[in-house]
Amino acid sequence: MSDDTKFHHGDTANDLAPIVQMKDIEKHFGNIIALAGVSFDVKPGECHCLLGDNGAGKSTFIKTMSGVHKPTKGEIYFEGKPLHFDTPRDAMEAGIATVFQDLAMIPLMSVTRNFFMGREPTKGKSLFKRFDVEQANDVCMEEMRKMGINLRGPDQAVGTLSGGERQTVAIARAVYFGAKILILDEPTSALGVRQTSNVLATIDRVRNQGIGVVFISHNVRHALAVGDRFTVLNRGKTLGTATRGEITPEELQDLMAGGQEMAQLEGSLGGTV
Amino acid sequence: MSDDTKFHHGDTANDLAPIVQMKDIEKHFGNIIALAGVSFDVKPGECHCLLGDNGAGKSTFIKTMSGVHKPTKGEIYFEGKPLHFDTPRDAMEAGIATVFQDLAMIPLMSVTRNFFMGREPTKGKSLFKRFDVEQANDVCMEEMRKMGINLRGPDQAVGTLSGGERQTVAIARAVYFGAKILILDEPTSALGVRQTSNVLATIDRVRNQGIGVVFISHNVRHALAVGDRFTVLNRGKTLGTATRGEITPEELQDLMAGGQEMAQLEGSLGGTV
Amino acid sequence: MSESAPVTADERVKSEPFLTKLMKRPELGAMAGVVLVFIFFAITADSSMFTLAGVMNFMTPAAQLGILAIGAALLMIGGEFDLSIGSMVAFSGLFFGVCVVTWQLPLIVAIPMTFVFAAMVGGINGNIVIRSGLPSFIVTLAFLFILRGLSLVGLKMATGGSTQLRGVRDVVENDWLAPFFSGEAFGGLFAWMAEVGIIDTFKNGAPKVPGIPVEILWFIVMALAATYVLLRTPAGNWIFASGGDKTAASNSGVPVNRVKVSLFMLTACCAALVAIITVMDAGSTDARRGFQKEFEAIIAAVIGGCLLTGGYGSAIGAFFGSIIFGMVVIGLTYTDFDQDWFQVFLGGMLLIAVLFNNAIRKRVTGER
Amino acid sequence: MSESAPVTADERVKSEPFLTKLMKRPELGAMAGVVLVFIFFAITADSSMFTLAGVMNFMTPAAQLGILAIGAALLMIGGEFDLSIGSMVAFSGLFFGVCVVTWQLPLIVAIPMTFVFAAMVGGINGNIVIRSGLPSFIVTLAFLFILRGLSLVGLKMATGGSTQLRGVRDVVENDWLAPFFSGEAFGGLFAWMAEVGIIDTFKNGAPKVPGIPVEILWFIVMALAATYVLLRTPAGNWIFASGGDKTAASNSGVPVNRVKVSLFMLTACCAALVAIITVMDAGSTDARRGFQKEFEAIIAAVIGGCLLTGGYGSAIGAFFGSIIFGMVVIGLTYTDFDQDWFQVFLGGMLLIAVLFNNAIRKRVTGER
Amino acid sequence: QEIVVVSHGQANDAFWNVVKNGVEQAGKDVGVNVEYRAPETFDMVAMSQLIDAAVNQEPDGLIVSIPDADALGPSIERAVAAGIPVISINSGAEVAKELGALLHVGQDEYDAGKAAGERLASMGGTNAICVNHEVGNVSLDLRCEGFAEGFGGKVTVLPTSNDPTEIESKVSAALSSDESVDTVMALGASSAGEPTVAAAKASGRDVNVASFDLSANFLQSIADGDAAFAIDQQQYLQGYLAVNFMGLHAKYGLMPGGDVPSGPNLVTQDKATQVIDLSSQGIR
Ligand SMILES: Nc1ncnc2c1ncn2[C@@H]1O[C@H](COP(=O)(O)OP(=O)(O)OP(=O)(O)O)[C@@H](O)[C@H]1O
Ligand SMILES: Nc1ncnc2c1ncn2[C@@H]1O[C@H](COP(=O)(O)OP(=O)(O)OP(=O)(O)O)[C@@H](O)[C@H]1O
Ligand SMILES: [Mg+2]
Ligand SMILES: [Mg+2]
Repeated sequence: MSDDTKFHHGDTANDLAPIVQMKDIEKHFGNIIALAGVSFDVKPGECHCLLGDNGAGKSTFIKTMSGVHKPTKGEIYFEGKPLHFDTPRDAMEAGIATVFQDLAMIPLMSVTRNFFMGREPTKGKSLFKRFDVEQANDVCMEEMRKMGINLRGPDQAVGTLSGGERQTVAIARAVYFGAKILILDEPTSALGVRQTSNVLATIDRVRNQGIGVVFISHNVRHALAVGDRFTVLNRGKTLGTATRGEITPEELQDLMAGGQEMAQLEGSLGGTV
Repeated sequence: MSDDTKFHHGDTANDLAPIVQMKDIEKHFGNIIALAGVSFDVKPGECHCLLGDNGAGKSTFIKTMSGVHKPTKGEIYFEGKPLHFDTPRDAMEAGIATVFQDLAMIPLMSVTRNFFMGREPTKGKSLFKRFDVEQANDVCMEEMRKMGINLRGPDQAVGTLSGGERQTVAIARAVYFGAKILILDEPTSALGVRQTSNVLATIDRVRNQGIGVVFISHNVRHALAVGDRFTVLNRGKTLGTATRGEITPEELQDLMAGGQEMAQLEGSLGGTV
Repeated sequence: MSESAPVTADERVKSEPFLTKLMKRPELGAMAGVVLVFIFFAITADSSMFTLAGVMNFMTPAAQLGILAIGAALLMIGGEFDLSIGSMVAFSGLFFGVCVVTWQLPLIVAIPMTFVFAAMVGGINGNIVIRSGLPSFIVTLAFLFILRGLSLVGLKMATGGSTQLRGVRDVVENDWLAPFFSGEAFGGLFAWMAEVGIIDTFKNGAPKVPGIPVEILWFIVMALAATYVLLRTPAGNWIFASGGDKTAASNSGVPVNRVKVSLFMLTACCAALVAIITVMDAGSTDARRGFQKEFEAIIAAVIGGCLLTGGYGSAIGAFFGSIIFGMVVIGLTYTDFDQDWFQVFLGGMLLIAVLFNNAIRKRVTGER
Repeated sequence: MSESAPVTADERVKSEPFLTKLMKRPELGAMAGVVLVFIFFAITADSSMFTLAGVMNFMTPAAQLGILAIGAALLMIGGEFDLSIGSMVAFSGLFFGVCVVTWQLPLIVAIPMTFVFAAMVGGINGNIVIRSGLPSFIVTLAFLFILRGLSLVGLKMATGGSTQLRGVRDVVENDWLAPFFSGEAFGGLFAWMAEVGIIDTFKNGAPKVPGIPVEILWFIVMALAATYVLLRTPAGNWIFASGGDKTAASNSGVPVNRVKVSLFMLTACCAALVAIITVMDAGSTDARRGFQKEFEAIIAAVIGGCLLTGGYGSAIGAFFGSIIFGMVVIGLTYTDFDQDWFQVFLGGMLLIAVLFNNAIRKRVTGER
Repeated sequence: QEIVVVSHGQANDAFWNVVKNGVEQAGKDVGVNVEYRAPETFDMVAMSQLIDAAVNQEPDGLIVSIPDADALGPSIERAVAAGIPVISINSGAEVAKELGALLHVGQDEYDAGKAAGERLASMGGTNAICVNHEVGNVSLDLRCEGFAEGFGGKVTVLPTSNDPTEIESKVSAALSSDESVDTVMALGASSAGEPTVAAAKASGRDVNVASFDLSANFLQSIADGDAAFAIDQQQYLQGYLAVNFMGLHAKYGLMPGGDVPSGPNLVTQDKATQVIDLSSQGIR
């Protein structure tokens, strides 16, 4: 857990003020300390990768950012002002969209209903204001197609989708509603190669629109392909932040493994897993 | 969906009789055709990779193999004899252990209880035969450590584990109980680099013990690292089977994407995703 | 960014007959049960059961139950229970009775007061459930006892010792709002129809059916409204989501707590509506009103396809479920069965109706 | 393959006081409620409530309820409901009564027959639930009605028209098995204790408490056995798994259907045990035995921490839940409250007990 | 001929079972077809709907109990308007004529309670418990009220469920928490009366126990001297006579000139043994 020289704190790729800044976040679950003081920020138009071993606290950390957990200690600044999100809805209304690792989908509900859950498009006025199902269906099918999935129909229950199809719904939803910050917790884990490359391309596109992206992944190659900055967590603490180009894949991979040695295969894994 | 010349059917890496042979399996869900005739076999001591796009039917296929789904049509031969598994328990007792994509874990139950669910070790005799909790705890912690996860305690509820920790429990369990065939449905999707390399090493190890492994992955590199044969599914049909060494990563990746073009990134994804 | 692929028909979808599509809707599953029960009684029951009067007769209790069941169904879809609705019927009936009899308030004041009062109690229920995180089963169970007890105490105070409060009919009779909550609607129409002989009359010439009991109209309106809300409004989506998975819904931005508390208030208001209707119809209220209605309402909702675990069901299902229940309970009295066997038949019919439902649905949709 | 890393203490775990560890167990959550209720009655109730006689007095109904509640709790943990247990008490009571009175069978035959019979009915229940895939709520509800109705019909047939079958006491009095299922245990011990003055006596010298009612012993034994099964046997693991997630459990190799059917049979046997005990104690059985007991049993299980959705709970929790319920129901008669307020207090006490439970648990375990 | 009986008591209630037995016997004796109906619980709204259902079938006679004249009145009036002869039984003597019933056969619950209260007071009782196993059932409430009126001394209502064990425990509790209680009145013999006797016996005190209605075991207790008496409404008569009258009315247009009181009849120690058998057959 040495402070690798290639790592340096605070120096960022651009000089814009961060949208969200998290300072010394701690989070305890009963007697378990999941986060022991993590600082982190996201700037507009950058993709900030959050990396780390299993159980390092990545998901817990982004959940405090999106209003699911209240931090035990630490401060959150949103566009410079201290802020606490009481519910995920607050965070969402502030412009933060998240793909959670568990996807936050309701298996019994249809794809469209899941896609628009909490933010249904309406038509008609006052008492006749109603859920615009046709438009919702169209939008949903179209967004899924953009990600490389041709759904059979917008009314298929999410519970009967394949793992990757389901994950794509969650990603498409977050991208569609992501206003200022898009948080993606291992978005590509269940995706096929084509869908993965679409997601990476999508990250690139939204970043260029000035949205800040937080990208969690275990895949070094994916992280390096789209990331501008890389923060590595280890056992609830941050190991530091590196900027793109400053660090080689092998170094990053070592850091992500928490400094521990990896098993060697006779097969040709060729450096990075 | 062309029959690539590098692909050829029936020619396998070794000449042993297959443990499980599936012929022309079809599976319909109501009006949805998930599998439209897939043939597949696994031999002792080989790692047979099942690849394919999202929604291709991989999970559905291995679920028919492990007794979760009954095939709508088609035959299953186990060690040469036609066989139908009525429940997953039957398949398990025949020696098939599976890591399902959704992991098949009970969030409210502890790690140990999940680990041994359905196959609890006992001590004592007749009426005093009881669940040997101490031994179970020890085994469970030890197996998890072998995979690179140090659990805080064996009585933590699985629902409070991180995504990767949870997946590791499922893998460790299947490896521990896998007798003749080990089926792994995207086992490494949520794993860190260290855990991933451990799992790949584990696959290698059990293969060398003569166990047949079915490995589903979207990661071409992982598949090539451990796979002996590669079967690609596309839209419920098989595109054919290739043997290791006969096919390049790029060809395999193209097949997995269902022949469709992939998005290009300015970033350095370097060939394979 | 890949261009969106062309929209092509999927070769992996078999074409599906219209009937199958229909039966897949939870709303319509319960219809098979209604048909079965109808056929059963068409064969076994006295022919008077399916005369106009007979239909009104079994639809009245079905409607009263149904108003509760629709509320209960929405709440169940939203993932919670309310066991206090039966007691709530007694309690808001008492409140309403006291308003009109003791305080002599006109209906235009008494009825809104009763609804506000019921909604408040429902809100308390809901808030305790949300704040404490306890299962709603146990919280509303406590209110089952508390409200039932308070009804008894209140009745005794209001009447000076009796458990029956009487005289409601006399005071509301001439109120202009009364026809909306009691008696029969379209009385003129029915009288005319009787005159010209379209409908049956008693020996004395009065029409056998003086009109459509208002509760039936309320019942239908509520079923339609609830279905509309569930299927065609954002609120409906939130209800399904809250019941399906609280955490996932809340993480996706659904205001789960607000949805749940509103549903508790709605359910209580349904109970108040039934209380107002029955108190005005009966002209009295007593400490046992609504006894076990919570139970029957949940039964009707479950027959209609609601899952106890939440997140799935429909208001139309509860509508048909109530009709099944009402038809069986009243229908058995039109048959020649000995009353001793009543419960056996009731249970048997319910079981057969739901099994039949289920079997038909599975067969039609090809589920395993 | 990496060598297993050395086992080191995890720096990310705070040390945890013993009390916290204790309170985290669902078994013990309900204890706080018992303590609270105890304190409440220690202050408000007549002192005779906590004499030996008083304790036996409220423990007897608590034990009868508890035997049902433990069965219901296991079934709920396994993810199903049985609403027919109350009716099952009446029905197996009738069966048992007919065995001993009409057929004059000795207990050694009659009791096993009753259990087998109950298990069969439970098995039917379970099989319908499993085969049809319908919610157990609705299936066992049908059986609630059916069994209740059959009890009435059966009683009238057995007695020639009455709803009460009597004369059980006379025929079983001298059976050697009777002391295991009726009356009080340890009579000799208590008589001796009375003699030497350890316990109170009546004026005539007989001990006020002639012994420990057998149902209390059964209750304790069953709570221990059920806890042992749940926590220390494979079957227990299967029960938790079946209730936690049916599909996941079955995919992991748990014989879910077998587990569930067995639980239905067990629950029915619990009802049969209560039936045998109460019929022998009362010497008679009637058509209303066990009325609403299914409801109370579920209440007790939920107070004791069982989740209605299954997969979580404990037998010891149901044990304490039954005691809370029994203590509140009986205890209120020892107080000076106007008995009209009975239900209000009952509901209020239940609510406070569970809220208190919950608050204590959260505070101790530091949950948010 | 078709006669329908609609009462507020369920078929599995011991009291109403006897009424129903009377109804059936009369049906056989007079040669008419009778049907007995009752709501699932004490529920006036449901009962009025059952009366409506009966009216729809236009029977040759309707027999009803009237525990709540307000709630049932319109339905009964509708029956009368439809030309169906109506006889009321059990409760509602005071309103029967007004609603258009031809006749009332029964014993007013309040009066029966009053008679019991007077009797127990005369046995020296000063402090009594009234065990109510169905709070809110108006006819049981009336029994308690009448009892309080006739008894004169202190009367506490003890609400319980239907469960014998709970009743026994509660009566025990009530006895031990107030040493001055000397009288216990149960409102139903089989469900409440028998456990009350057991509790009184276990208390070791001298407590007068009485109960409404009969059950074989309770009668045995009276015979053994453990209980004082039971109040017999002779409800078999309510069912039997009403159907009989109605049958004769339907056949020959006959109808007695006035109400028929079916009780009360106190069953005390001397008479108890004679009726045990009848009671265990559901006739008394
Ligand atoms: N509710 C909870 N109660 C107790 N411990 C928890 C809870 N949630 C998370 N933890 C623990 O906190 C640690 C961090 O979990 P987290 O999910 O944040 O890891 P992660 O970095 O996302 O890992 P992965 O890459 O495997 O998803 C884990 O060790 C986990 O066991
Ligand atoms: N129970 C079901 N009902 C209806 N459709 C289903 C059901 N289960 C799966 N499907 C459909 O069958 C197809 C194959 O699903 P499957 O889960 O086998 O895909 P997969 O190859 O495992 O994909 P992934 O890589 O995303 O996990 C999907 O399109 C899915 O929508
Ligand atoms: Mg994570
Ligand atoms: Mg899959």
